[in-house]
Amino acid sequence: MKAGVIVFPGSNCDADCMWALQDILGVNTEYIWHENKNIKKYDLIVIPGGFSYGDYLRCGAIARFAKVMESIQEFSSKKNKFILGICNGFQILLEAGLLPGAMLMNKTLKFICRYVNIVTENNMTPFTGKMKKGQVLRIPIAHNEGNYYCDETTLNNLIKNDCVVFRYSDENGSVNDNTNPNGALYNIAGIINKDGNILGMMPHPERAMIKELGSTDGRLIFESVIKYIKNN
Amino acid sequence: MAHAKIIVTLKDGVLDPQGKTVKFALEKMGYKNIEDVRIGKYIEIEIKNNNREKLEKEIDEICDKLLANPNIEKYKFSIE
Amino acid sequence: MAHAKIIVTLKDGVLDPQGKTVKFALEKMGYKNIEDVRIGKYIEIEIKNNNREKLEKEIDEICDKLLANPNIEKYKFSIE
Amino acid sequence: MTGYNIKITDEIIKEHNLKKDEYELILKILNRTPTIVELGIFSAMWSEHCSYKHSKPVLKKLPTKGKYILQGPGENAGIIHATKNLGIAFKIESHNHPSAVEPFQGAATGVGGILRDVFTMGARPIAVLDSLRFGNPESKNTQRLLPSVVKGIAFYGNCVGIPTVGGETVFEDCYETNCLVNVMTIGTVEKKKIKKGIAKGIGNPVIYIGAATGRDGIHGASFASAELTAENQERRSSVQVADPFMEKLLLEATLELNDKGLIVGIQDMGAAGLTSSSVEMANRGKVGIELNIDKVPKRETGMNAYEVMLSESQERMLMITEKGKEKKVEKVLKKWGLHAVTIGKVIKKPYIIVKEKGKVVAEIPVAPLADSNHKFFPLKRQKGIKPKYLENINIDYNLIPIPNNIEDILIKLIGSPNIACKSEIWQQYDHMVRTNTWTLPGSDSAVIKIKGENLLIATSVDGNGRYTYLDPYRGGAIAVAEAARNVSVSGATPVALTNCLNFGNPEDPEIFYQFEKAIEGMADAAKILKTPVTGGNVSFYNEGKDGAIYPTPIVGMVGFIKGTRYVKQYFKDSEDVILLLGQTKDELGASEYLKEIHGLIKGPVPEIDLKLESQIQKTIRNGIKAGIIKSAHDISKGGLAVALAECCITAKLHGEKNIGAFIEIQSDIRIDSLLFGETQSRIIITTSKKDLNTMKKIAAQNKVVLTEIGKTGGDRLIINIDWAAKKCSQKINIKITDLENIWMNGVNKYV
Ligand SMILES: Nc1ncnc2c1ncn2[C@@H]1O[C@H](COP(=O)(O)OP(=O)(O)O)[C@@H](O)[C@H]1O
Ligand SMILES: [Mg+2]
Repeated sequence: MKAGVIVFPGSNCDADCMWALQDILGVNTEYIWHENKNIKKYDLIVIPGGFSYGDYLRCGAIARFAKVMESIQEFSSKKNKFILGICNGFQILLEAGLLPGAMLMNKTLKFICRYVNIVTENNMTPFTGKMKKGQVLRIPIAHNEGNYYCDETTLNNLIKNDCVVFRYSDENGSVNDNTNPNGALYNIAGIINKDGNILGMMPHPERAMIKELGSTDGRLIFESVIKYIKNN
Repeated sequence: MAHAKIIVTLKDGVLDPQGKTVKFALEKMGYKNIEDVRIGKYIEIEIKNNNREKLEKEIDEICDKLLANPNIEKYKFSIE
Repeated sequence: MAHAKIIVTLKDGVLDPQGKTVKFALEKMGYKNIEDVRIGKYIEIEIKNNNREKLEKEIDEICDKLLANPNIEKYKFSIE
Repeated sequence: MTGYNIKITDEIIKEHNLKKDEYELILKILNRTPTIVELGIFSAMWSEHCSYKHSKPVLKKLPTKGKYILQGPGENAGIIHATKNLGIAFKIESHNHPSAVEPFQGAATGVGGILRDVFTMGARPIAVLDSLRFGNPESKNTQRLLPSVVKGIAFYGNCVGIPTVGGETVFEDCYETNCLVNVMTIGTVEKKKIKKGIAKGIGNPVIYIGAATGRDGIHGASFASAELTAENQERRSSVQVADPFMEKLLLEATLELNDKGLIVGIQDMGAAGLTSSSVEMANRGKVGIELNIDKVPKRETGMNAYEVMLSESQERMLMITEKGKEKKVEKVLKKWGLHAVTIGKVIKKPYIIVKEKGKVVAEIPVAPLADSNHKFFPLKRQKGIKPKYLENINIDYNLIPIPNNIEDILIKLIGSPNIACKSEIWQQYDHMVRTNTWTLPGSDSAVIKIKGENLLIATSVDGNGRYTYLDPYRGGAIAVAEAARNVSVSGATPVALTNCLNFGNPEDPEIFYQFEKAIEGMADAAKILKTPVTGGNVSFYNEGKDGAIYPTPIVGMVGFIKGTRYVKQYFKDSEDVILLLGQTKDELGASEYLKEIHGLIKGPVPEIDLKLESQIQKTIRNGIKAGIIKSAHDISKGGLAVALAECCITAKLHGEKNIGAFIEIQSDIRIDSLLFGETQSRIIITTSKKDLNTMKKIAAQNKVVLTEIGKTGGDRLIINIDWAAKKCSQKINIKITDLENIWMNGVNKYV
């Protein structure tokens, strides 16, 4: 399999995603420059975190017009092609309409960088196959605008279609206002599209790859999708 | 040369964490009569264009595509 | 009930990284006729007050103290 | 030569912060009246900020040589040998005055400036640390400054994607109107790719990259060298606004230019912008530079040469490439959405020549502008006078009653501003990006992995203004010792330091005394601890409405760990042995205890025996290397009791379980000295029982005292004191969750 990590001007978790995939998990991975439209050869594309275009105007608003995003639409409609948007990557997916909803500023109005717990709501996706339903992962967040918002109909659809994959929880998996770091609707930390091949999440799995960094739970997400790709 | 003045605001019903915090701050400062605060963006574009109608269309497009996120925001503009 | 509509913009000469980046983005999207983009804030305050004069003073004070950063920003407002 | 028909009057000379004798030097150098542009250039280059005219003679006392030093002071950042191929570049800088005026932008641009100092060397920044000083956290001014400074640092560092991995935050009334914002950056560089700020190769083009020039911060350098009074707050020109996205592009473009071998010399346009970057590069290369103002990208209309030369617009770099390679440079920049503009060339005549609309508006020999050894350079040779206040500065112990409520005191101290948790600050900083932060903020030093190398680095910034105020020499020495100690307790060997010297007005002989003595203390400590100085920054004129700040030298220390043996400050497991390395003396002076409990700012500052310090640090490193130490925390603010409490309650922020402790100590010194005194060179460590004897041996080999004082476990901190002299005992017995709550809320609520 082959993975790609998109680099926008202002991406800054690109090297971390490369490290996670290539150095830690041994996946053949390349950087994809934002002007590159030729992305057919990849099986998995990661849109990394950071501040594409400084996050000026709105997070992800400008990046979605990059050339590479024109091919992303088509890419995502192909069978067995997967997209993982992390943090700014998630915001870009929302702006591009590949996932529903939008991000508001954290309810604290502050950037928050710390470990959080997220509970796996749906373990039947290609990205969560190695987890159990209800399994709690410890993965850090680092964002200013991670307060997920969508209208009621959209939320109901997300829930009905099992598209809410991760929710902010405590270490036992219980979800409430106290376990919500940023005010996200329904404690949403990550959602997937109906086809199950585009996952957007605010927490950074690439930062939870070795025990020295505090957790190895991030591996499960990468390993799940890698395994899925290899088996299909 | 034309000037477009654009106001982008959150749609009604969308929570405005910034507005809420400003309201709270104002109350703490002693302004007890504040009912609501909403925060949006104000954008000024200087643009070369002679055809007024085309210009309106263009600004509308720019707002729709880039300046506002239709999921959460609405906009209005005037051109001078 | 009164509505104050406040526009906060950067003072002339102050760098506007956001505006600059949006201009760059618009050019890349094919809008070649954009001369300048400046981004500011738009704030709406709903406030209880009957005395118009007092209200003006109050809003002015709020802008000066909280909403605008006098080091780099200026503001104007209207009340409805 | 045009002068915009501006006559150089006494008034104008004064406005440029030039003294009369300095103006006379200008006349001697030029042999004529300067133009206004020239006057501006002299004013900027000879400002304290650029010239170090007051500090240079004193700074010579600092040791700068050692086996690790690859690049000492004089460049934009120092560099040390890390591995065969890799160097570590690092530097600290202040942005105090801009932050006091406009906290968000001031702090943000401070981060930007120090990042550029590091990547200008060809290094990729890998970590940022911040050292902050504010007034009382409850004061209105602190509430205005603190949250915005933190947001500004976060805004910039997070966006560029460099983790802010550590720092310190201290509150003292003297910083009320003159806060301190010092920021340090560390970067890695392949030794063969190191670049310098030097102009070389006659005829080579001088290229401008980055943001266009506006009227921001004109006179910034001379402004930073003037005291902050209400009056001159008005004088400031428009504030510099930070553009971290531009910085990120500039960073990537610069490193790519370097990888492609397109850089002959490069320097960021920091204080005094285009003036200092061109003059300093020319001076290092013993050449001249000719600049064409018309070519400089400008953001505002009608800007003249004077404004362009003195603007301090951010996110700009000046570089020299080889003639003929301009197109290649342009291509790299274009990829990043930037432009390269040739604005001048390197010339043989060692002059800075500025042309505007075909006319020469400035022509000045470079050496007297930038070379402090030049006979016309306005170096100040001063002597300090011992300040009056130091004559009567020590406490009379007899006036301080021996307390009998030690538990209340501990609770008060653990929640006091200088000791309470700062997580609400550092959690606004992305401290994890780049996935190398092995020890997060909240331990004595940050430990950072250097990927691809068998190397960890540990780093900490430290300084104690109160100590330095009460005893400038010891304060300086302890700043170095503590920074080194914080690095050692992680398992790293401290190898070099950078310093940021924040003082009041140096023209005041009493302030100058503080400066001289503090440097002497730092110099002695740096020599004995073998941590030479690779560079730094001097920030004078830190005076608010109530006079000068405490003299506040800040030390940024970098240390190495070969391999992967490192520890954190909090207790790891239950049933471990708790040991005290070093010995407590009867020292109460200068402590947080005196300030918080008795409202006293009094000496004497704790003694520092640098030889002993060195032995203690060696002992802890040897123990960690041997793999038998499970946690190590130095004793600093708040003394032994506070340090023990911190060992119990800081695990949780690192994702581990907090663990209580049971301590029993017999002593005959005052109980408050014992528990809250700040005797130096002490470390709390834990080992498992089976390793106790090995640890004792290591301590004995290094001839330092090691005392078993208790064991870990439970959910309470229990300290029993058996006070032999008075035949009585006292007890602390408190739930660690209670301690944790108080500690968590002391400062975080203000951020
Ligand atoms: N402004 C800040 N930025 C980042 N980290 C900070 C800041 N202030 C405090 N910290 C973190 O809090 C912890 C405690 O700081 P401090 O009490 O100064 O430690 P020490 O006494 O060991 O020097 C350190 O790990 C430090 O990195
Ligand atoms: Mg310490």
